[in-house]
Amino acid sequence: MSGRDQIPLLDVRNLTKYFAVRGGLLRRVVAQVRAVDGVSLSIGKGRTYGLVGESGCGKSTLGRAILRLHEPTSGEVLLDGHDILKLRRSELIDRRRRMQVIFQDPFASLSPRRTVAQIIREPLDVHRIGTAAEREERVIALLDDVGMGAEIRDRYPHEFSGGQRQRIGIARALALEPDFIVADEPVSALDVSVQSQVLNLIAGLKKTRGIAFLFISHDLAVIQHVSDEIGVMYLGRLVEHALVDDLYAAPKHPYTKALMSAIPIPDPKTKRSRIILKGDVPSPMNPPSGCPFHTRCPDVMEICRSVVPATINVGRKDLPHHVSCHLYS
Amino acid sequence: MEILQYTVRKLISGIPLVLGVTLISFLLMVYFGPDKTYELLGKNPTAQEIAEVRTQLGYDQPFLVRYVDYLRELVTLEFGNSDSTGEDVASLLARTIPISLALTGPGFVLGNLLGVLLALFAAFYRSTWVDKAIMASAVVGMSISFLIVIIAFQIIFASSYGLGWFPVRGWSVHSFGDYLSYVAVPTMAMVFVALGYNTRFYRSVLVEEMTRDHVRTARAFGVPPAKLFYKNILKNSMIPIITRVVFSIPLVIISGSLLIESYFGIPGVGKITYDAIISGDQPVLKAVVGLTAILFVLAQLLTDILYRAVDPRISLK
Amino acid sequence: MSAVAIPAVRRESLWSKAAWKLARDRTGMIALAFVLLYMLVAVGVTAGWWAADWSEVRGGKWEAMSAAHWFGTNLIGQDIFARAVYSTKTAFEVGLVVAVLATVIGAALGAVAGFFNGSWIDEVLLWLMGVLDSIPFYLFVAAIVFAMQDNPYAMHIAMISTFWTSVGRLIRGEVIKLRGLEYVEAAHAISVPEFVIIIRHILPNTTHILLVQATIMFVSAIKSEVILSFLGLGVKDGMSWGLMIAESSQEVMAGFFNNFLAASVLMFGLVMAFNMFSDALQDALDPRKVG
Amino acid sequence: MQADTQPLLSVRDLVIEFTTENGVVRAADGISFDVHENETLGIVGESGCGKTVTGLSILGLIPSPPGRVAGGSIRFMGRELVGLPDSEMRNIRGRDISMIFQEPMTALNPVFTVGNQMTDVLRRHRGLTRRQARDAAIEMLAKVGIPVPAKRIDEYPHQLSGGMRQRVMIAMALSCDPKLLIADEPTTALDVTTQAQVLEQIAGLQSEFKMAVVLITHDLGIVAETCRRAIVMYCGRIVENAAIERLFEAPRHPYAKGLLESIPRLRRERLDELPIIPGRVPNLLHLPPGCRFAARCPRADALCREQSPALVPAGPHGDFIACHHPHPGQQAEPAA
Repeated sequence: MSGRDQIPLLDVRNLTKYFAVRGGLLRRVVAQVRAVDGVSLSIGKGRTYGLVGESGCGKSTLGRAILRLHEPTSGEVLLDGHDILKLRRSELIDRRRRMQVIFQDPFASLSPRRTVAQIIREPLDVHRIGTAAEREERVIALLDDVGMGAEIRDRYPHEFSGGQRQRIGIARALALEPDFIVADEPVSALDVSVQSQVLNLIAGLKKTRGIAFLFISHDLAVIQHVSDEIGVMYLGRLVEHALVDDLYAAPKHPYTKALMSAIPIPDPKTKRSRIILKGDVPSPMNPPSGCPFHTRCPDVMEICRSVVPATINVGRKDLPHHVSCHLYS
Repeated sequence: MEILQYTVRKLISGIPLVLGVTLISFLLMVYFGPDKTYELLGKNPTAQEIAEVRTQLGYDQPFLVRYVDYLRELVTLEFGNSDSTGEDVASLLARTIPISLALTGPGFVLGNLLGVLLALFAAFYRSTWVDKAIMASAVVGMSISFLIVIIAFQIIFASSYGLGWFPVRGWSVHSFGDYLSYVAVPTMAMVFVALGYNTRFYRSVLVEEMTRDHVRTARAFGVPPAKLFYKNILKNSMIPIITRVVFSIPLVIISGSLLIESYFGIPGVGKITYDAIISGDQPVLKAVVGLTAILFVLAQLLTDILYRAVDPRISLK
Repeated sequence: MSAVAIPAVRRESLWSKAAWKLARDRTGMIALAFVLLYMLVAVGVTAGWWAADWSEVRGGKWEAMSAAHWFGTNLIGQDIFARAVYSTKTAFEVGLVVAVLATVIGAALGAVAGFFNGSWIDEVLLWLMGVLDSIPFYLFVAAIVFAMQDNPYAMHIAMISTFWTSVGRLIRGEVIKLRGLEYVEAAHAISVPEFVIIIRHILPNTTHILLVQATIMFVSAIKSEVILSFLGLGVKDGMSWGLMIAESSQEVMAGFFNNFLAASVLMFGLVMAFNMFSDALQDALDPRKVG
Repeated sequence: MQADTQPLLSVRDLVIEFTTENGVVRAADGISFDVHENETLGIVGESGCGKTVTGLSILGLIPSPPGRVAGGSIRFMGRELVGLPDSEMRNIRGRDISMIFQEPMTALNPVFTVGNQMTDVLRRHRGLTRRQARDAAIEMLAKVGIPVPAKRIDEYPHQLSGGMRQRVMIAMALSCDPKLLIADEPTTALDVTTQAQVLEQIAGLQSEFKMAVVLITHDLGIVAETCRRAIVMYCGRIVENAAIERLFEAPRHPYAKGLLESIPRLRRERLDELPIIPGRVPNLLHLPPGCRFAARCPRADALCREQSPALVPAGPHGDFIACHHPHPGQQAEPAA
């Protein structure tokens, strides 16, 4: 684990994002949705942090808050040790070159009336990188990097399939040569046979360019393939974090266990006991007291109902495995 | 209790709209409007006479005072007397509004009912010749000016050159039979003009509802077409339908009847509004504008309450 | 590796796709031909090629149709055909001025409201739209006519001030929708300045709404002009179908229909053609149109 | 052996066409399969392969226009369903054959209560009184694991969570004791933990109600865990029809094999590169003349590019395959 003691590329500390729900005649704040509630994580250079959780757990909001696409409520986001949340808008522009994003919906993430070349060139234009001719060359090179030919440069997004659009979106994200990319469910809208193509592309970029990823997904199988370490989110909180092999070999948190056992396995011979959770995820507007998972937890204890569990390391010092659960304290 | 609270809140939030409407109309009609001083004076008036008349008309007051006076008139419903006839404006309105309602009511109701009915036919036989014929007729209907329809219908149904079944113009209603004969031609004209627009609108609303997932679900459980239309389509389309119907009420009462009443010489609100426009009768115009604004606020309140009644997802908050 | 089997047509933008679809719509094309024919008539009037003598008295009272006077003459012996043709120019002038300006104003204010959704700017603009929609139309026109002291453009201004609100509301809604889309977020992520995002990524994707709305307002303007002119609130100098109908409303009682029919039929033709063209345009531009 | 008994549902040479602006598209082309009593049949494939329209066509629910059944036959308990008048079809829908849909958020009517919608079905098909229907509905809701059903029955769909709504759909679908349930991606819109709950529910109810299930899904994992037999579709055609063990153990069709290998799954050892199927699905408007998979197939030759393979029996156990050069399949057949 090289670089463990150095400053990580990205260090997120105690990040929260609340959305205000307004109501009444004077539009007063009547409730807070705690989309992200005190999340800390760090990502080293060239590493991929997989963030997994079910819909509404706040994983996409977390990704956007890190990029300041949603302004966080509180916390710190340190890029190379500098807090980007303290930057003014104008300073942020420069920092944005180093952090990019890939979106989920390939049909909504490309401007419909602009050509492929215009879309990929836009970041270069905005940041005034190179001459016009150099930018044109860059576009061709970027298309090549994502496995597409130069001949598509003057076409429009609606002429492409979901997988091809996702490649174009990746080329746009690569244009500024970022150190860090937030990939928000980049394959979940794609057909299974295309998912693997795009996953291979992302894994390759990570290897050849040393880009760090925050890879957000609801699918543990997808996330296993691309990640070095994995964080599991539930109701706006990180409940478990470990290196990928550790987590899959020995999940600790009852929620992680349930999540893993719920995945259908495409092999009729594997028969296993499945943990079926009770009930539904509570509303983040009105989260349960104590441990957020206690309403559905099969191992719930008295203490879980009132006390929020602290995050502790149950792994080795050099191979940390964090979990927030009273079972381990 | 919830409804009452909501009503009060909604009425309060309608105040800016009433203020806006009255302010703009007041600015245009009264402040920048024609100076009536000399109409009231004889030839060669003295400076003192001029000043007296201006005081009497309130022209010497600052703008704000005059506007607040107007608002006070609106709240107390005391608009003074008409410039041209001298009649008390409040009683003028009380006399003419019922006539306008009686005149436009049948056409408005029929226009919407027939519109929904035709739209149902078109939507049910979507993409067949029935649908195409109905929708083509709707475009033709939409392309004929209201004015032309009124004149043509008068010629065809009322004049000696046509069928001559109904009175050509006027409104001397003493019995229900009289009422029917006077209301017939205006009603036909209104229905004809509104039908094209209504049919198109309702068809698009119905078609949108027909393609929803829950309609497919209901079909998958063997719900027959009649019940499907009532339970899964009509009730779900009520929100746009209510919006359209309720919000056209204020306009139908004033604007819709203006042309008809002035053409047929029927003494309703539209007619007195038209006369007031032509003669610059400000007390009447101020009253009509203010009341329309209030009607709009009430319409908004009514739609919100009706929404709540048809769609459980909407709460009065 | 995925450079396989890309469908035949190359460089097909959404515009060329819509144009292609429109060109294949037979009713739409026929309607467009009619509209263009009317436009040619209007251009000819403006250029003085024909109908320049619309106000001259060239015959007797109420002459029947003849080779000299195709639609006969009116009460004082003016040629009805020339007057009807001349009115085409008036209609186009009113329609174009109102449609273009109301669309531009509606697009601009609607975009501003949508972009500042939730702030006081949005609230004020929404309030303004609500207010303008709540003033009875004829009264509003009359008020502007009064206030502007018989300015010949009072009617145009009145129509523009009330028509833009419908465009404004539509564009506001669309902008709010587009702002939430991921490609706008992507633009934010690469630090594209806000105003460039509006100009480059948001407004171009509302143009299909604007085009269709402009055609709808063109038709409304022509129809309103006729009624306003009839009521004496519209065209003052010149000639229009509304003034012809006003003239004819006395004549029809005396059994002379030429004036009425000429104005009605010509107006109906233009409005009908425009309505059909508008529908075809909407079909061609609608991104989610199926079946 | 299944072949001895009369199948519950028998689909033969089904063709479904849609009229689009750019021409007529065959969304399903020559579909043939049988469903036997108590059997769970999976239909798998990627989006646009025709699996959903095939499911809809059984109940005569193809949206028309623009779609229509252009040929073939669908026999249910010996009765031909293609061309059956709508009035007779209505007696089958919801009573003999039920269907549940993908989107629980929109599949229920938002302006009526859950109970209202459920009792409608019960009163129509089982002729119950209002009171009896309500009791039966509450009982069904309890069976699908809805807590406090007597209270939930008077709630509107928007007051329920996605998983809850899907259970209501299932309760409604099973309330008239159907012989066949068609489930179109019933858990795709749900979270994994909820999906596990719902799938467990369906499996449990299937054995209780003794019905056949056609499960339409893109998820091979779900098929492996719930079905006995599965059909793999590609581009409007069936490419393979095999019992689950044989399909997953030794797929014969190269597409089925590629699909199985390329899906991201939990693995003990992480791979450097996931296996993929190169290229992409052809456009249904511009289909190649031969096998539709030929352009992406590692085994394709000139024959494949010219001639479309027919769906033919493969092996002694009622499997079918449409391929000129199939993989050998399972060598040693397991003892039945």
